[in-house]
Amino acid sequence: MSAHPGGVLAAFLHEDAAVSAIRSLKELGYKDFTVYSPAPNHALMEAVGHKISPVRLWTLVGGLVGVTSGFAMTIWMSLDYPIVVGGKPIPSWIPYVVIGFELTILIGAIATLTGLAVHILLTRKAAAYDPRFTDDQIGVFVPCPTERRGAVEQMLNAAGAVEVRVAA
Amino acid sequence: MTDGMDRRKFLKVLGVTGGGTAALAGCSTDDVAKLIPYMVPVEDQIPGVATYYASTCRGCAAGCGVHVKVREGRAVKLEGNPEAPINRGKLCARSQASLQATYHPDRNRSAMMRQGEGLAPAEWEAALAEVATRLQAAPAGSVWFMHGTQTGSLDALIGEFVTAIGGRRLVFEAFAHEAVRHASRETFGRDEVPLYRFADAQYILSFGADFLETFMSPVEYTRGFADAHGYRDGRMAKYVHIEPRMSGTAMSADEWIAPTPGSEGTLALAMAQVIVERGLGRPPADARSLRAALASFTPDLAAQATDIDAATITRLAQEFAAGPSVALPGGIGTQHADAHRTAAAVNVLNYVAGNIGHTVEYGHGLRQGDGYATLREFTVAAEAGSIQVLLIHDANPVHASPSALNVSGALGHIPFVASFSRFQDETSAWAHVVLPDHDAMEQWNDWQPRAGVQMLLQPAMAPVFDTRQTGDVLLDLSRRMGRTPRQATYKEYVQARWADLQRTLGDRAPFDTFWRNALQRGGVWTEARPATVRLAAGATRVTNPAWAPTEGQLTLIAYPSSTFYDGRDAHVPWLQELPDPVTKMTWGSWVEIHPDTADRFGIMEGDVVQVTSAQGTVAVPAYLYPGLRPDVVAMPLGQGHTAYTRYATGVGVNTWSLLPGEAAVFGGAQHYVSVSLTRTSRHERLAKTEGRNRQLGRGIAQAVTLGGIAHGALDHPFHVAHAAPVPEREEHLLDEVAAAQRRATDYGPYALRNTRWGMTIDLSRCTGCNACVAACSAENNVPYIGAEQVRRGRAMQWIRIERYFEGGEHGEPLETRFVPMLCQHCGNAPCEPVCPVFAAYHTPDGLNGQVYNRCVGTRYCGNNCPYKVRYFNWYDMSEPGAPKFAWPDPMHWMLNPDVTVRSRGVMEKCTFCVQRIRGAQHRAATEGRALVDGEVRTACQQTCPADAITFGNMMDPEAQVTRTAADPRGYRVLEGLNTKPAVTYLMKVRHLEEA
Amino acid sequence: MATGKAPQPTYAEITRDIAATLGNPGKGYYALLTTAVVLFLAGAITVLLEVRYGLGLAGYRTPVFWGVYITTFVFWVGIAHSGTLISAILYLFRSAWRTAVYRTAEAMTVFAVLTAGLFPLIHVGRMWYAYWLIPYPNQRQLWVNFKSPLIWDVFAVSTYLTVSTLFLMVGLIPDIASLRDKATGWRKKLYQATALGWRGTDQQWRHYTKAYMYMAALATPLVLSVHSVVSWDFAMAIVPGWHATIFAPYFVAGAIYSGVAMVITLLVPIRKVFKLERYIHEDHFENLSKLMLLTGMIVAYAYVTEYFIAWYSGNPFEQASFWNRAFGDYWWATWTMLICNGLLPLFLWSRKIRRSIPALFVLSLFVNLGMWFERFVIIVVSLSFEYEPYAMGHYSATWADWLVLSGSFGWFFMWFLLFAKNFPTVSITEVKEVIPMPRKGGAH
Amino acid sequence: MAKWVRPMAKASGVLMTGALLVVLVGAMQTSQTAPSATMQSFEPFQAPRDVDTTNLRGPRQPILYRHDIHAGQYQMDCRYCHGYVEVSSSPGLPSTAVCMGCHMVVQTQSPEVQKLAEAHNSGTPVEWVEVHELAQFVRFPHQRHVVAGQVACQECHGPVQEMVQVWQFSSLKMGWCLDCHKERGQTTDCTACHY
Repeated sequence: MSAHPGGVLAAFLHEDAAVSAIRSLKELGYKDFTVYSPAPNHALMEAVGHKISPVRLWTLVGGLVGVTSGFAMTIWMSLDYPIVVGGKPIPSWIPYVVIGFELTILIGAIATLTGLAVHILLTRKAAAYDPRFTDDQIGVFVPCPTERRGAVEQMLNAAGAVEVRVAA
Repeated sequence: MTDGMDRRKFLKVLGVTGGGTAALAGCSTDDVAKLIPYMVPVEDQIPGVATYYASTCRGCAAGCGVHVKVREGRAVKLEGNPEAPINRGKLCARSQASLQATYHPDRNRSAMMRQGEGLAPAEWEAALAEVATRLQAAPAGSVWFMHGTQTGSLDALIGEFVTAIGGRRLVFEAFAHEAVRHASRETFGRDEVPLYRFADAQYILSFGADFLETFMSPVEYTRGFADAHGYRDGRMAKYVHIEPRMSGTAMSADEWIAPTPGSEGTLALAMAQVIVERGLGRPPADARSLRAALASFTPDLAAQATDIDAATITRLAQEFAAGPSVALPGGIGTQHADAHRTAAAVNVLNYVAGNIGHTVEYGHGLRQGDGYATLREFTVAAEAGSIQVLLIHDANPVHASPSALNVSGALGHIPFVASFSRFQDETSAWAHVVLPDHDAMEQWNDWQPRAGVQMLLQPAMAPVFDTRQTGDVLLDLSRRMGRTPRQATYKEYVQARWADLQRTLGDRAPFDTFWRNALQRGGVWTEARPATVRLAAGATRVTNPAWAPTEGQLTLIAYPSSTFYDGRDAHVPWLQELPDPVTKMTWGSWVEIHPDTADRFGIMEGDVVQVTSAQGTVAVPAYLYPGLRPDVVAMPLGQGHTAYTRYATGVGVNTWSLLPGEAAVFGGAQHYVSVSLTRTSRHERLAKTEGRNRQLGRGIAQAVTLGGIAHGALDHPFHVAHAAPVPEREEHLLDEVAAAQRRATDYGPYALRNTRWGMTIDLSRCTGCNACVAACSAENNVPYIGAEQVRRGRAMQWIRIERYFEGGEHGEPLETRFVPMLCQHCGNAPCEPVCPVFAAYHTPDGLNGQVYNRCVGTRYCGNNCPYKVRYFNWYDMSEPGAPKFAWPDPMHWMLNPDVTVRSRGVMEKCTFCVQRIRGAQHRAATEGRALVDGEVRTACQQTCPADAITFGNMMDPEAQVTRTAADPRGYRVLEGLNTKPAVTYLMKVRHLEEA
Repeated sequence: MATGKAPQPTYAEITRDIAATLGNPGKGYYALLTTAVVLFLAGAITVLLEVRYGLGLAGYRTPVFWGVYITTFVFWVGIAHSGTLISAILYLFRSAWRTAVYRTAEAMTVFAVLTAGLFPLIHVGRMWYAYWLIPYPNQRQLWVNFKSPLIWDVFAVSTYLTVSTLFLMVGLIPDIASLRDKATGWRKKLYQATALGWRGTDQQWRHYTKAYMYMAALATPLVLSVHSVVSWDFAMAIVPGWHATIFAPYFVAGAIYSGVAMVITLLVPIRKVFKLERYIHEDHFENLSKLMLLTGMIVAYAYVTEYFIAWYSGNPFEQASFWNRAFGDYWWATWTMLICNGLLPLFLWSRKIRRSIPALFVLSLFVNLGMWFERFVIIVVSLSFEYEPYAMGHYSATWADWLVLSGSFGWFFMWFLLFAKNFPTVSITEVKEVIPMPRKGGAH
Repeated sequence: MAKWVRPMAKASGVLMTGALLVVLVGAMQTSQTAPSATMQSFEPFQAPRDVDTTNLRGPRQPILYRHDIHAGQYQMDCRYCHGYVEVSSSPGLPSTAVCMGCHMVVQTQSPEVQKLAEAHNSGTPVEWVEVHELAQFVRFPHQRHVVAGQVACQECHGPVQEMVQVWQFSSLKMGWCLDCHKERGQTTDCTACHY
């Protein structure tokens, strides 16, 4: 993504360095910086301090939709063209549990992924990027106007970045 | 359809409307269907509505009346004519399947003349001219006319024809019962086979007569037997069968006694001796004259000869003399060198018991054929070159006589042979000219099965091929030979004779009325008075027959096949696939060997065995059968054709090739011959439809004894799958479940207040004759699939006769039970809920519906059916051109238009003949009335010669089926599974004292 | 988690080593791939012949309406299970050792279900109407019978296929991203497209980790349900030998058992060929074989229970059916099953064997065989000996059965081989996740 | 009794010629005075004298039989030609003899009628193209619908009396059958039609 506002991009090899950098950024009142990491990392997440992802709500709703639609479909369909088999009640809910269950899982899962996609898109920020961040380095991008970049660069270097550059 | 031109011709004559081959096309509706109207409306033909023509079955000499069901001008089904005196509306399996011969693809399609080696189609004109000239050229006495049993007009016409040309006629019938006739001559001075009245008998004793299979008039005798032997409120006749082999007939016996082969006569004499000595029964006055002759045949002496202990013999004698009884000679019991003595002995036994004139009637003029001896005369004459011209009609002696006689060789000596055969068989292969006869469905004719009974045949449809009624051909020939017969056509000839008949009957009505009525009823009949017979001189000369196999060899019994008779029906694929009532084998031959004997020879079932007699040897798979004496092996006759249509040729082996050529004293062929067995290295999987022949104690086929009933056996009927008693609490739960299910089946359209179709099958009447199986196939377009598929276990018959053995091991007597198994139309059908698409479901009138066009073919229903009565179309038998196509042109014309022909990949099963139910409902609705009980008859019920099947609405308390189902003998198969079947079986009852 | 015998790989090494597995394939690979494709084609042609001429080509007969095809269907569904088990259930249990093996297992799951899914089609008489099993509005105004276990199957298997595929894809995204940032040429394009713009930002990880966990949470009951539903195809029927309440747990255990065996069968060569000894070592195999031992014992126990209940129920049909299994026409199938599934796993009690990779490989092959025969015994042998003695019959498979069976293996391995060369068979991200990042003050 | 009936029937074909006109008049009266179950009464309909046959609806028949003239203009009862509709599952087609009954005297000059006459005299049946074709696994008992169900022909076959050439009016698909059955509270049992 090239159309980012411009700012400072730092790469870290060490977890603790990155963490301290993030802390000081927050102290300096920076909110909309972006942190890259090659794998999910608790220390970083803690430092960044997001609230719990709302994706789980999607799962819940999806599951409920699934179970209701499962029972609704089976019962309505068997009443729509009533056919007796093996002397069993026309709408018999017990066997329909299976359908209800499967749809719970199916729709639940699909909803979860939809939620994932939606929230990632919603929280997307324009930021500079470097391929190393999916390999072995942690990246921090701080969008800031030109006049304040010096300060930020200095702070990040102090925190122990292996490389700090202005990404215009 | 396959052959456009043929069809057009067919239609033009018959005026079919609508897609006649509708059913065939299965699910494809692509090509443009043509509607072809009648040229002129035929008053008694309404497209879409069946018309029935009364006629007569010509499968054998019995003369059963039939109703030919005709749709759109095509005969599609045979049903018994309820009025006919012989069969009273019932038919046998052979008759039910016979339409396949009518529409047989290998029928002779036109006249044929010899060209070089083979026969080529020819103009009738040319063929007739050829025959006429040959006949004229032939010197007097050098013309022979050989034909099968004929009665009535054709018989007369042939007679006139033969006398006119100064020829000789020879009536060939493979099973002419010479011994019985010979014995009757000897003992009573009557050259005929008596009529046996089972219905009046309380004790039936058969000396090897297979009266339920091939003997004289099977349908009539089956009915009579079932009426006598079937259990009704505490009473039934006892049936004892005496034969070294348990034949299909013997399987219905209460007692099967296996004497040393050929010693049956001795037993009969010993019994007679006991009766006379002790003055049992009601013997006629002159019976005492036999005393001297019988004196020597004491039970003890007989015991050695027969291998039956004296006590048993005495008991039999007492039982026999006690009530109205009947003893039958005949069948293979009377087909060995000395068998006329057996027959005579049995006659004497009947006489001293006072049965003659009561259960045994003479004077009905029952004769079939001139006897085997005359066939010898023929071969001798032929080899002597004294036969110039031979006419053959409805006879295949080359196959159906001992090969040792070498009829084919004889035919080779005859310069000119003309055949009227409808098919190319081993005999007509020798013909120089073939003048194919009409099928019974296509011709005017009459038939006189016995004194006082005249049956009519009328064409139910136009001829399928370019054939001609033999009667017309004979008239034509005599015209060509310069004579002017009184009638122009054979039909007129028949009518002329019937005009005479009307006179003799003293009927004053105009002939047309008489004729019309006769046509409608299928003939005219009067009760003929039996002749009173007295002992003839020969009776006192009775002596014990003797048959002994060569030292160290086994006795081979070559018995007539109840399915193919003498082999004439081997060309009917449905019959080829009809499981033999005894062995359940299809499409082939086998040799029955007692398990112990098999052990001695190290033979396993399916091992191919060399059976060698003095005359020849055949290789045939072994079938281990406990229903034999260990010193006896048995093989059916009728298979092993070398040239008889695509279905019979090369199937099985020809058992006639083992039999001696010389005629016995009494002029019959010998069906006993001593043979030796050698096991070969080959083994084949038998093409039989039976899985296991024991019930594993599952109570599929249940039986009680008469004694048992007396001791209250029916008060606690036997149930399987309740091995452990169900606790009360669980019983209670089960009841609740059942109640819930009832509520469910009462849902909306499923309220069963109106109808619940049900069936009862009385096992005490069922004789396992297979008639229902054939009838079902004919009614429901059930295809045949061939030997290989049967081996794979894919036979399609919707109803099958399960045959189970009981006992037979460690000394206890062998018992056989039959269970006709068809879809049970369960109330809680296990097959229904598992079908993902509702192709199997429960209809509002309580049927277990199967919707072919909805079926996807998961076969789950088949797995879940405990009765295994669902059949899957593994291949496409319905699509012309498909490798397994079952209805080659013109056979597809016999398909029932009311029943969908199933295509591959769908499940099918018995529908309780739903097409008949719906048809009746439409009729009733159109007439604005309700269905009445008995209006709907399933195909199996309609044809059952023993009347074992009842069908109707179980919800109607008045219905016959409801009342029959309430019988204390009633049980449902695998009741423990709570499937609530709609089919109730009534336990078989065995006439035995022990409970 | 990887015990520290070998020094732990750094993040950079991980990316490098695993990316290396996607290098240009050698002759051996193509040989395998061709074999797989040929087998698959042979099977496919057989199926076409059956569509044209009818199912009669296979060994079916009247009492035995289900044969090798359904056996193989259940076999593959079973194989599928361990995948989700390892990836989802062990994930919820936070067992770190799974990270090295779960990707392979998961891929196996997807392709196994893909294979299994074909069989219901292959085995029906009128494949061209199979879509009637789906409840869709049609002019006939007909719906499907939701009481039929086969409809449950339709829902269960399709759900399972969807969910496990999604699960696999989600797991792949970060890996693909890191490959994207290394790769060149057409692969670069491929990965750019499939990485869906993943960069590993804090926000992405925030939602991703949660979503992944809930997917796992959903997949867990699914695993247990799918094979239960499959087992009900049999348990719901009244066939002696099928109609048993033990079937669901019994089948699930069996499924995981066979699945783990198949994972081992696949991992051993992959580890060798891709030189992943550093990431997949004895510990992983030992854990897997412990899992195998556990489920194997459950299965063995189920066998015993079946026979005990058959005897104890006093139901003559059950008793006869089980007697027939052990001593009837098919004794050989039954004993193969008992030995492969009941006896051989007992070797796993020895730690030596649990850690000997060749031994495990051989053992896993036997277990696969045994589990196929288990289904054969349950399906074919029970059907061939049902209620109606007269209608009992012997089923023998034909060439059509065997070709379709081998075809299914071809189909499965075709997909798996293609996958292994284009996507990482070991999860880059998750392997990293369990290894702490370097700190300025050195390791903690 | 196919054989001995045929000559008789031929004769009856000729006899019909005479009898026919009377019958025809009778038929017209019934259809005017008492509308029958099988025929809705409708305004007398004037069929177009000439029609452009190039693009008529429905399959092209070997002979352009004008239902609009026969059934519409002259108000002939359907059952006059489709005589079996009340007794049989198939309504039946008129034999050429029936047609010739009228057309020996009526419209003998019309080329279409001449085709018919030609067919009749040469004894080759006319091969009409089936318009309403049911799948082969479906049974449709006309008699029950017409007599017991009091369903008029037009309900399924449409305004045949206005069709120059008959075209398929209803889809004849299962859903179509069911709609009517449900609407009238008739059975929806599968084996009512499929067996």
